[in-house]
Amino acid sequence: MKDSELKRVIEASLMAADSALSMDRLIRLFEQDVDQPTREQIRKAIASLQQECEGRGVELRKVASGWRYQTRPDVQPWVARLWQEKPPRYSRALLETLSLIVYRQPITRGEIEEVRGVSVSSNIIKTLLEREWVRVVGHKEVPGRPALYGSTQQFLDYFNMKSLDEMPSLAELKDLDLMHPELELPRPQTDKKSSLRVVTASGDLAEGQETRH
Amino acid sequence: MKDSELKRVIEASLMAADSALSMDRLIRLFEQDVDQPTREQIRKAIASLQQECEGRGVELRKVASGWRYQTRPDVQPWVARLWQEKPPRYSRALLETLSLIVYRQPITRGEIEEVRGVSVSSNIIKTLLEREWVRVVGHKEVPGRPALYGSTQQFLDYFNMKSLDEMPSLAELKDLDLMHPELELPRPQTDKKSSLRVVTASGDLAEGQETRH
Amino acid sequence: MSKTNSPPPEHLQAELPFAVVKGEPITVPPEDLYIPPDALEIFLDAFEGPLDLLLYLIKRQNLDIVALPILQITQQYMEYIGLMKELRLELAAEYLVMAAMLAEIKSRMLLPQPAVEEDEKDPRSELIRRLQEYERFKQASEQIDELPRMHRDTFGVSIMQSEYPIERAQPDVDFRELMVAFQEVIQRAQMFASHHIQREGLSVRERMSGILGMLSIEDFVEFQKLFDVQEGRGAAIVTFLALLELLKTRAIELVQSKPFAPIYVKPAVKGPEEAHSNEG
Repeated sequence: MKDSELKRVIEASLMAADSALSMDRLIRLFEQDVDQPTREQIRKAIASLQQECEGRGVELRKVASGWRYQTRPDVQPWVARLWQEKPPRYSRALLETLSLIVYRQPITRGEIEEVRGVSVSSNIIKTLLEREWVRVVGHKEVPGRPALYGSTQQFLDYFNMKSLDEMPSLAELKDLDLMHPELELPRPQTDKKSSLRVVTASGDLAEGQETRH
Repeated sequence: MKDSELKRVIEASLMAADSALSMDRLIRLFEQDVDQPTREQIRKAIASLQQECEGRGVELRKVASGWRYQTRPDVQPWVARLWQEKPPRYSRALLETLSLIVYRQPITRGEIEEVRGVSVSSNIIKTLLEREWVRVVGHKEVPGRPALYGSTQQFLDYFNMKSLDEMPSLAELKDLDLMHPELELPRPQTDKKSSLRVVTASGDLAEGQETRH
Repeated sequence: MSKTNSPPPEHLQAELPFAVVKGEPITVPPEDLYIPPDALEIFLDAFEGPLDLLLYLIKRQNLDIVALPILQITQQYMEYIGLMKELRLELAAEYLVMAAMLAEIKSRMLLPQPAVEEDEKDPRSELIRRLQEYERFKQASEQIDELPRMHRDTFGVSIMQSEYPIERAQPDVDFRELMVAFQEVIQRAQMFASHHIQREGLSVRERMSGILGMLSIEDFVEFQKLFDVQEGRGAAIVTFLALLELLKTRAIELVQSKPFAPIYVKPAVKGPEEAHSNEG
């Protein structure tokens, strides 16, 4: 197959597919052919197609499970009007649970609850499993053998990432030991004074902010 | 909105939509904008997008309900493979019928039914004829002149044989299980019957096999 | 844009609870601490738990977590959960645990500390650690919410296929499957002795099919044409046996116009019912 032909087939396939196509899946499109393209040829065709998207309303992106065409974010306001219903919004509880699973995987429900300080509703876990953003990756060998959750390729696909490396980095945890001097216990006697001081200080600050607003 | 912007929005919308978009639908995408494009402008943008499809694997076509992108017919053989579901499996009845036609050819449907003890559905014969693994090689000169079936070259080709001589003899078949216990294939319907038989004959063996699986 | 139900931003920071500000004593509880019972549902939805509430209280005062002013925070916290308790006790359980923890820290801090125990941990440190940890993931969840997301910020392209006859895939058959099927049908029938099959030879049957196939095209084939010298003696015998077998089953006829004239093979004379038995 000529390179130009290959490009046409790959463009059409990626555009017609409902999901991202992996290299294996693309290779398989040609397995019945006499002269099968190599992975290198396919990769080159994709690179060329990506270039051709420059300046257009769609782009050819690589995500975790493969390549896919998608609309560019800047045309979103118009394209979104094609659909009546608004995209689903996710509750903070769900997003916090998700972020713990993503950053701390593998993690049990109990461990999530420990960090969040509240119980995690079964509905949240169910929703995340149904959306296939998380999955049970094993069981922790402690009494009760609770399920360990991890993130999935679909999660990465949905949030437009190739791998977990692309996740925004987690805020640094301040080292408490280093700040120990600041932590020094206020003596019972000085406590009142110090809180008063704080009150005074923050009172000023607050007012300052108030006017700034 | 500049013409180049308009083109980008229309391209992205047509590509993301689940169906063809009419002019009215396209116009409505912009109804919240300050400077709404005219129908003429939209028509021009579409014409320009159509031109850009030249030589590519997709085309922008006008159909009854509006415009839509679609794959070009000449790349369709590859694109269609994306949806090629795993072919269904043939029934045990079909395989038995095929094996009788191969080993006892030329054979009539009545003779197959006699051996199998059940009637052979017309569908099975039809499927085998369509697959071109068997063909009608003549008619038996008995009342009704039933068709005589035989195997074809395509059958030999499929199983990589030069001639039917390469088919194992029944004696070899008898040893099949003994020689290659690992070859044992799932036997959907008949399994129950045969395993029942085995259980009666030698319960121990059957149980041993059960646990091995 | 995507934050849902976030607590109100820190725009009400002027009021301070029960304290002396610049010499002026404040005796009225700040208004934003009072939550009308009707609003409690919203309140409960707004906070993701005791840690979230604490973080809010700290932020509202523009205080550093690390310098957690335990007395103030405890006081404010208690007022919140006091309200909560009245209406939705089961939901407030986690908040109550936190209240107990705050009370414990407070009481420990009020106790006189022997100066020697320098190493003793600040009773607040565990709480601070938890608050910081929670805050990290709270931030992370906000970041996740900001990530460009399918169906919201970007849409997958999925165009139609052109009309084109789709070739249906044919089932694959494993040769062994076929063998097993045959073996079983034979076993079931119990009427085929193994030697019978062996002696008959498949090649004879194959040739029978072949001859019939030829006759279905040509209808009239010269006897000699059925034998190919190149195939050797074995094949000739097979062909001959096949012909005899076909004659026996009256599938074919041999015709010869006179002695030593060429022999022709033709399909057996079609019966009168031919017209409606055309099965293939």
